[in-house]
Amino acid sequence: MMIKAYGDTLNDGAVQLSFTLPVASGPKADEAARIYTGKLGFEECEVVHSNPLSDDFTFFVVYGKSATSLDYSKVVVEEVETSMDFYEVNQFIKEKLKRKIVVVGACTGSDAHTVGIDAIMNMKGYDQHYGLERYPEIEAYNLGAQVKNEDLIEYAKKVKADVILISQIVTQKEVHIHNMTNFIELMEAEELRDNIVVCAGGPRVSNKLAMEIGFDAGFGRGSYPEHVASYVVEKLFEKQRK
Amino acid sequence: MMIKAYGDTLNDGAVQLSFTLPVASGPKADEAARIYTGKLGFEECEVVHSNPLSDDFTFFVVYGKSATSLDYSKVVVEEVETSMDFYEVNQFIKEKLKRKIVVVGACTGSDAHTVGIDAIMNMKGYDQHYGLERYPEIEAYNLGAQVKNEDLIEYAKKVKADVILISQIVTQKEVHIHNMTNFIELMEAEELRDNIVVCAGGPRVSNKLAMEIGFDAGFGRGSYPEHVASYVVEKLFEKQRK
Amino acid sequence: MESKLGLSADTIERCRSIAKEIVNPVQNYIQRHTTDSVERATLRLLGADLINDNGVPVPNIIVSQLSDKIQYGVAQYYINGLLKLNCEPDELNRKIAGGLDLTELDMVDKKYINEKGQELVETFSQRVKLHRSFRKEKIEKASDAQPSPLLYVIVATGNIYEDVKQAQAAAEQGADIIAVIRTTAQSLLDYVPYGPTTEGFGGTYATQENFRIMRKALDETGEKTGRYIRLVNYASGLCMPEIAAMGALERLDMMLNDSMYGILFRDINMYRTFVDQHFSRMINSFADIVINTGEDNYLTTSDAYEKAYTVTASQLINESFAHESGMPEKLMGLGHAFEMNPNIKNGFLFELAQAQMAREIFPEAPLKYMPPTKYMTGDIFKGYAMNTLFNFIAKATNQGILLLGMLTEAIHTPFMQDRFLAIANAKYVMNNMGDLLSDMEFKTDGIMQKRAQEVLGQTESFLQEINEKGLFDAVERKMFADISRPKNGGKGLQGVYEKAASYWNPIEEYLNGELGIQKGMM
Amino acid sequence: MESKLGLSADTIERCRSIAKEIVNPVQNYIQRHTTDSVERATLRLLGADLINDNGVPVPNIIVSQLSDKIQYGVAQYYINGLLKLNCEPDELNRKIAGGLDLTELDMVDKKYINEKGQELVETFSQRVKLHRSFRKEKIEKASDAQPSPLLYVIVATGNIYEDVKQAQAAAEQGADIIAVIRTTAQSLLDYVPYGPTTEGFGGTYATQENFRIMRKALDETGEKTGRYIRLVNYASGLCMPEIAAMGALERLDMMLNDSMYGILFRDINMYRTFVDQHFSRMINSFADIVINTGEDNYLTTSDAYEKAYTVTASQLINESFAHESGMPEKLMGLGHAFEMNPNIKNGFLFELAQAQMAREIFPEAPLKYMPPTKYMTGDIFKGYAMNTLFNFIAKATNQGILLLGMLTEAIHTPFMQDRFLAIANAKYVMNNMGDLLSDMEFKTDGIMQKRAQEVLGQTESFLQEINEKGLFDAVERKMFADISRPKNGGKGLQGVYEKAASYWNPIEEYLNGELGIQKGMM
Ligand code: B12
Ligand code: B12
Ligand SMILES: Cc1ncc(COP(=O)(O)O)c(C=O)c1O
Ligand SMILES: Cc1ncc(COP(=O)(O)O)c(C=O)c1O
Repeated sequence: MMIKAYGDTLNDGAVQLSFTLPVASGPKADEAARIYTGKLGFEECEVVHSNPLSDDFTFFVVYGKSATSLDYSKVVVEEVETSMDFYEVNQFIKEKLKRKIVVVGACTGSDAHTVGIDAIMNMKGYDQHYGLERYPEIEAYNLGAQVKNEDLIEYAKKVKADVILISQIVTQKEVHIHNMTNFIELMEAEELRDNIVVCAGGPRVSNKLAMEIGFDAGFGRGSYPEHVASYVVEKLFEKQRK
Repeated sequence: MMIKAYGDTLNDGAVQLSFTLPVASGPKADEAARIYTGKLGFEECEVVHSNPLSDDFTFFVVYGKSATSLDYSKVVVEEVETSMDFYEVNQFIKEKLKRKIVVVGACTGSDAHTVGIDAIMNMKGYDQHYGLERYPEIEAYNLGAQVKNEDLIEYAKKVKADVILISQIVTQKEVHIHNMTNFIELMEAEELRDNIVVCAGGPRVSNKLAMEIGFDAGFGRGSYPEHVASYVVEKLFEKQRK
Repeated sequence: MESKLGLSADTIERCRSIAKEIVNPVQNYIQRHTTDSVERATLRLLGADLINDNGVPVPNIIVSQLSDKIQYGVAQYYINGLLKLNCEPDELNRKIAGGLDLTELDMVDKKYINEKGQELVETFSQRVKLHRSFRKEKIEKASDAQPSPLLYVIVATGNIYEDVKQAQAAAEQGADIIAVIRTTAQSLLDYVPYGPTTEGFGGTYATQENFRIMRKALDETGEKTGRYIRLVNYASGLCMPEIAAMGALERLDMMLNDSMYGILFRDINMYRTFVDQHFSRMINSFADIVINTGEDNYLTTSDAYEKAYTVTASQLINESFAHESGMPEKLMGLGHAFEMNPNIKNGFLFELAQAQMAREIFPEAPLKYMPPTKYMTGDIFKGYAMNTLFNFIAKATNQGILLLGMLTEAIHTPFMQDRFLAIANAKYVMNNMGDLLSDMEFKTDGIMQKRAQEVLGQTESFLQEINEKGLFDAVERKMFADISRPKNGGKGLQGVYEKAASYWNPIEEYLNGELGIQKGMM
Repeated sequence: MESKLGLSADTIERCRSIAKEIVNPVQNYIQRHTTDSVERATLRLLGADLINDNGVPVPNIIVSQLSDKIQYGVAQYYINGLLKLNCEPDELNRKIAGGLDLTELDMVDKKYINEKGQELVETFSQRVKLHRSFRKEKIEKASDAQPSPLLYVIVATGNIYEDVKQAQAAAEQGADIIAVIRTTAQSLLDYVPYGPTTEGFGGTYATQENFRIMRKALDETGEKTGRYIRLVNYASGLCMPEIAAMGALERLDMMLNDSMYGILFRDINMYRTFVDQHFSRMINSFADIVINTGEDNYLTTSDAYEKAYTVTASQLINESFAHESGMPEKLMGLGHAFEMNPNIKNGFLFELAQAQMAREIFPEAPLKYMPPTKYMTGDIFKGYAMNTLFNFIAKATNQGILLLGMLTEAIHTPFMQDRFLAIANAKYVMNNMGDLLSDMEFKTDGIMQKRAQEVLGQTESFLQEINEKGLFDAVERKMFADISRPKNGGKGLQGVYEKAASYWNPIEEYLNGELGIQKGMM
């Protein structure tokens, strides 16, 4: 099934864009914005608004139509399975894993954002979803933010973690990728990677990205504790059976 | 001088997009939006927001970076010359054309938007800029809206117009282009095209578009009466000297 | 209820009675006249429909056949056809479309025509009453899910099938009302196009089939979401009564229907419009259809701050005309708009005062509040902020019908996501500041109180001036929207007829009775 | 001025005096201690600067050389160096960077050190006084062009030269205040980086050279636009006094400087932070630099509706600490924020009540009002609408410093156009509804009045509880922002020293005198 963007007629390909060009405002700048949008591959480009930002920069709002289409049937997402709720997860651990599991989480590196990892781990939970600390079958340790990868791994060894959860919120200059990669390298160096389920999360962390870096799974915006919980218990069960 | 869009670092190529795809909301739709934006030629595409519009449609906000660049020095706009103000125009007519000039204007076809042509022609003017009716050296006739091209030309002949001004506001299904083309064809059929200066205006009418269709000039959003006035008197003067 | 704005109840009362005085002589004219469109509407309500091979609708064919007899009312000739050919409307319609000339049939006795007329009126009346009770029930059931103001969005793709997708999506997102905008210039067509249509400019043709398609689609989404989705179309134009008739038959819920819009903004002849609006409003009244008046148009054409009083004056005139058509206040969706220049210092205060004033003068009317359009630009972000303040005022002053502003107003007819963003904005704002006004008071003699009082004063003088000149002359003399319309100019005058003494119209009679309309002197 | 919210002046007075009681014992501790950073700041104000080949700043080198002598105050050793080597600071700095060890120099007579100290203090004082009068003059001249609230935006590219472009553009668009956000985790560095920098994450290093570069750029744009553009940076962190010192020397106009932010949100040791904040605020007070406190952080970490009182309590504590540093109210940019969940019914009313309450409790302080951040999402349009209501409240309640919300808050540090859109939004709203609040009154015992009274009541109980436990214990016991910080935990405790009886610090002495700070018992 081929799809295009939709404004008000199927396959019209209508897209709204806005951007700044490093040129002084005026008719020439407007024309440049139109041509630029054309070069981006759009047709019928209309510069509907332009505004100087300074003597050297101009902001544009443009609408254009693109002939580009995409075969939707070929799009694959490896969705993280997130089937169980709080009760089911605990039930699953009791029945299938038959022992409490240990989860260690932290927001690592220089990243100081605790709210995300707290949303997943804290007792009180987030948006009416209990955090992992409240799960009777989970022993959860939340180390907070700005935790060094080394310290996190050290701690995980100490408490014999089954699962490590990492939160990465700041992404400027791809700092999250560096940080996550470094973590996986350390885990491998310590030969822990295969024994521990590792997940990453954060608003710009997709499952895809996390897996590419070497995590078992990644959790983006809108994740709830039971999402990661149900994923990790299934994963642990799978490992156990091997 | 090669330019790219600018977010916060020169040549980062950062662009904001929003669009709708005809697919149900969910991780697969998000991934499709990301791939689609990639196909549009963007890199580092981030789907920062998605929202279902109905069971079959989803809205996205995406940021991406494009490597596309544009040679700004090669951008040409034929800017309409708009050098004189109210007083200068009248002076110019008195001194150079040496007779009052006759201007007829209308919003043509099924288009019922009078505000634009009124802004240019009405006595009281627009945004503190006097309209053509107030120019002592101009005899201005504003026929209002929904005027047929035939009727407009008839009227222009009757009052011996030097200039015809056309306003086109509605552009859906390119109705303005049809309308403007039809006008030029009629003018040519009547062999009037060379004798009369014809200008078009409207928020989606650029000088470029108008000239392509066969007008002398086009005036877009933000035009003022003196813009078109100073253009036409110069043009008339040029013709007169030939 | 005490006026928060310190408006004088006496002044309001005086304004209202001047408006009535203005309307009286016009009403007198209206009652003595009929029009092509009134007759075609009557035919449609009796069962006339279909087009011929040239696309001419049967009601138009009949009216042109009877051109010299229109003064007697065309209904009797149509009914005579049914009797003479002993058939039902469907068959007669086909015959007329095929070439049958009604004037060639001998007339049966008036008694039989009368009888058959009553039967057809009964069919019409039953159908509309069923619609009324259906709608009432649905609305009552959904009343909690659809608090005031109702959220109103437009669809305008030009293609009824695309419109359906867009409308259903909007309804699911939370729109309560869907208006299918008409193709540009349909108001100037002296007939109603036929069948489903897929090609319009800036809107979709109003046809009975399109009404049906959209009605069905919205009923579906209504069921799905547990709400009742209102459907709106445009009556205004040369076919005002006919489109009202179609709306009544297909259960539309609102109709754009202004007593003067066609005159001022579409250059339709004033006599034609006055007569047409009256009959179309009688139909709307009977069908429980909320009208939407077009005061917003004054403000897109003239300056909204300077000419605020023209809106209030027009609302009072519209109200007065509507009363004459037997319309209760709850059906009067009187229009006004948030159209002041966004750069005016304290513009928000003036808009708030204006909206609150409308609310106080028309406490029972479900005011239709229109968004910023004229000062919207390609800066969609700025536009979104303006719409935020607009939604704020709508909720603060408890408007009934909130026509949502589109961030792309200055660019194109709405894309699907534009409507979504508009609805999201309105919901956010209205939930967030819902109880603000009941938690605040207007300062005595403050900026807002003074402004409202000033506008009300201007309204009174303006109405007085109109009354002195008479409405016909006032329109001719540019008193509305700076536009002059000569009495005998504009489109459609040739379609106006003085009724003969024996003029007969069973629909009109029935509606007059049902609506308790007093006939004045003839 | 009467309270629009019906707040009791007695309750406010009681809260204020509890805050003072809370601060007293801490202040006592502060006066008996110095820190690495206080000493380094002192050195900088006397002329120490530069880095060695390993990038270690001269002030840090000196402090580590003198580690066992810090209790006596390091200033004397630096001055001794100047005297012994008979050179000016520049030269001494180079020598220290080159390896000179100050501890190896014999000490000259204290009398000469004192004298030279007075000379250097005089140089510092002259420089800062020049800045003060320059700024004062520019601000007075531009006062009409820069009405309240001042518009505050951030730049955060990580590269000082890109920051300059962005800052100048913003200033031309109408921003009054530019904050250069610091690179992430700079607050945890126990030294201040040196020179111009082009590589930061989520912000740009605070260095003295970067301060100079931006100061110059903003002065240029200020000249061009006939306004005075304020420059802001962040003092908070392990180098709080040093950065304040750099700000005083380079004519920054505002400094992020909270009495507890570092403790709670950066896990810096509490003793360290309390001592540091005091000295840094003395510098700010003398340099006429407005501080920005960080109450907004409570609301991004905890729920803004539930924990509103923690903001008010923290403001009172910040105020009390600031008074101890000789700071006049007009320099107290106390923080608060619009951070409630946008889905709360009547959230707007609660935010309005909260903002108005802050205004009434601190009538002279130029309150710093922070925009929605936590509930901002990738829906930039929704975000823009939220910012519209935020700007509305800021103007309605006459906030002093308006930190503008960015529509891309949830996505990236601001792009150039994001700032433009934010400024345009603020200007539109503030012009459009400017006089609203003076035109309305809060309903007695309405939602807003009750809410404000409730929050004030909670604030009093909360302060009482803190006072009972003592501030040190209260922090340890999670009373702020649900975060527990052990007294001896966190970063930087090793850099805190009890002053010897003979402790000598010519800058501190001078500032105590200038600011009229009373020394309590030691
Ligand atoms: C609150 C906040 C802060 C607070 C943090 C308080 C705290 N205790 O956490 C304070 C004020 C301290 C702060 C500081 C800074 N911040 Co900040 N901050 C935010 C803000 C406003 C909200 C973040 C938040 O709490 N979201 C709510 C939570 C629930 O969502 P979440 O984190 O996405 O988590 C969810 C999912 O992602 C997922 N998830 C997250 N982690 C994990 C982990 C696992 C294992 C799983 C399964 C799931 C998961 O589940 C959660 C629930 O659904 C955002 C802007 C925004 N609106 O997003 C900026 C933002 C994240 N901050 C930003 C920046 C730059 C900073 C600073 C670096 C600025 C500076 N230079 O000083 C500093 C320094 C911080 C540092 N060293 O890291 C930028 C990041 C830009 C970028 N993309 O790189 C943002 C986007 C703002 C901006 N536009 O500039 N910030
Ligand atoms: C006011 C208005 C109306 C009023 C018109 C009242 C009147 N007396 O003119 C009413 C309510 C009647 C109306 C009706 C319709 N409108 Co209308 N309307 C607008 C609105 C809100 C403002 C237009 C305006 O007055 N702008 C102010 C003037 C000063 O600007 P301007 O026209 O651009 O003129 C300037 C320049 O363009 C230039 N210029 C213009 N003409 C000329 C000529 C010359 C010679 C020169 C030199 C310069 C020049 O100079 C002017 C001054 O700078 C716009 C939305 C918007 N904000 O732009 C929609 C808009 C133009 N309308 C639209 C539509 C679709 C309609 C309808 C067709 C809807 C319908 N189906 O019923 C109808 C029918 C109209 C018809 N048959 O043409 C669409 C057009 C979409 C498109 N791109 O095709 C718009 C964009 C709204 C939308 N988003 O859907 N409309
Ligand atoms: C009352 C009324 N009728 C009709 C219309 C538009 O219909 P048309 O463009 O078909 O005349 C409007 C538009 O604003 C209106 O206000
Ligand atoms: C008072 C205060 N200081 C400092 C900061 C941030 O600085 P850093 O991230 O470098 O600690 C903030 C941020 O919110 C703050 O409120």
